[in-house]
Amino acid sequence: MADAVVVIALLLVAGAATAAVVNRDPVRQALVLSVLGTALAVLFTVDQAPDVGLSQLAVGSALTPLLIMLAVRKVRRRPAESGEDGEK
Amino acid sequence: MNPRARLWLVVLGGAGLAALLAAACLRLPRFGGGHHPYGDRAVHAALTRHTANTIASVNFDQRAFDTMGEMAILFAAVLGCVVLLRQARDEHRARPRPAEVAPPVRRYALVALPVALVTGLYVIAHGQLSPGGGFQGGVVAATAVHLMYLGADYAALERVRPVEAFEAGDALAASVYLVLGLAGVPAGTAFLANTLLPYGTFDKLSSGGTVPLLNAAIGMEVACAVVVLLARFLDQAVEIEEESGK
Amino acid sequence: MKAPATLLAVGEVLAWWAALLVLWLTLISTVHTLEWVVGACAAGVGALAARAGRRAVSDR
Amino acid sequence: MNGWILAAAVVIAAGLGTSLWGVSTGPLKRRVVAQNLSNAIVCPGLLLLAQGYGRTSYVDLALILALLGPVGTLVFARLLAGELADDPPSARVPTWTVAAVGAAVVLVLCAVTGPGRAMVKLLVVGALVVGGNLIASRALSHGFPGVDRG
Repeated sequence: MADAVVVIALLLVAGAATAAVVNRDPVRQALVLSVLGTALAVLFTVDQAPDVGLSQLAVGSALTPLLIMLAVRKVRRRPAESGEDGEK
Repeated sequence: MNPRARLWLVVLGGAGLAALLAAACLRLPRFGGGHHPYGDRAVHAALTRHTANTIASVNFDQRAFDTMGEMAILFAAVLGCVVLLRQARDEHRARPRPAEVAPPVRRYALVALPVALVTGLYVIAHGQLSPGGGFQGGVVAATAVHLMYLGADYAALERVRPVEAFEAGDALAASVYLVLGLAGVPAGTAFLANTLLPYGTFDKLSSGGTVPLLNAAIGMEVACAVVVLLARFLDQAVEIEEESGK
Repeated sequence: MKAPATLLAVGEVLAWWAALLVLWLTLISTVHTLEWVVGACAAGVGALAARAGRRAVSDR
Repeated sequence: MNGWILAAAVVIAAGLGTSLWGVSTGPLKRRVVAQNLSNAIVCPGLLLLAQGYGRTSYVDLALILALLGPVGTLVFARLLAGELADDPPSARVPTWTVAAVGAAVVLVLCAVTGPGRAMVKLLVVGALVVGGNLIASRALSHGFPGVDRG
């Protein structure tokens, strides 16, 4: 019966991962990826692996979104060259 | 190779992989069972070395050599990033305009920065006692510094983050790990063998022999590496611009 | 730097240091001497970072 | 399975399920709100799990999520400020509901824990969750007025 929470976490991870693949825009993927990271952390916690869950939380909650969003900003800024969407 | 043959090749390979995976899954031990041959040995070894968190014992004692490899991978990845994302000849730097941030958000960032930094240090320092360790705590501490960019602007971040110091810290921490590993060799034991220091009292900060020291070295390495990595990304995203010739 | 400014700076760092040391003591499970030493060092780093961050935002 | 784990399962399934649906469909402004609330609702879930498994050290997970979750939302708020400025997200009811759930869970756990440093730690986590959630919501709606407007 204690496995029910494991099943819930697994379903959430599967759903979030599918949603991350189905979305095609990198910004929206980054948002889904952030939720996927949280779901993965829950899965690791209910599987009694708090060290891995802590790694997932540390990397997935702020660092990965920041790296993705900075890369998106750089790529989007390049073709226009007008500086309209850049921070200058 | 025509598309048809390619499809057959994929189907054949996929079917073989599926069959092997299914066979492997059928032989797995039952989920949540009580028999863990590797786990029992790892816990026993951790307890004989007075390390409360078995994961830390596996990472920094029983498999400290693997951790050295992981550290080298992170180091090399950051080095590659620094080389790739440097300012090219046809690019110039443009100072970003100061950002305007809502006062509550700015106050939150200024308060959360030291709190997150101390929490990161706590996670590093207690790696051998509770969940956590050098990697997790290092990432938390490095993320804390970037609250300056999120809550203020890039200029404020640059004033609290001298990148050169973090680059030197990265290299220094990596070499500290190696030196700690080599220190046992003159004493007649193996590289990275946990025989250098007394094992201490169980569940105290000083327990586990060299585990807390290696843990701290990894924490410093990861924190500095993440800061340097993000510095390159921020440079590219905020400051460096291509010469458009217009 | 004038004397009142120095005093204010020291006071700011000390206040942060004390607050962060209290935070450290709430995070840990058992208190002993080494915890105090490590906690005091970590809180010192945090206090200096807090002051550096505040100055980076306000002095420009 | 004890009551704590059951409560955690309910909180996580309902909260994370709803925010997963919110983050993967709809306009951008709804997605960022859902991302923020997913952090704020999973954090009490992790606290309940720690209580259910009887492992006080699992509270560290909730602590890290309470600290870094709002930072992640600030990343999106800051770097999407241009997109969000014209049509800022405002989700008072969900935000305050999630904040109330977080506060309630922390208070119940404090009552069970009893006075001591463990209780103070729970209160710190609770303050970080609720405060971070509210600040991150504030940041999403006009948090960065002078950023990214060109």
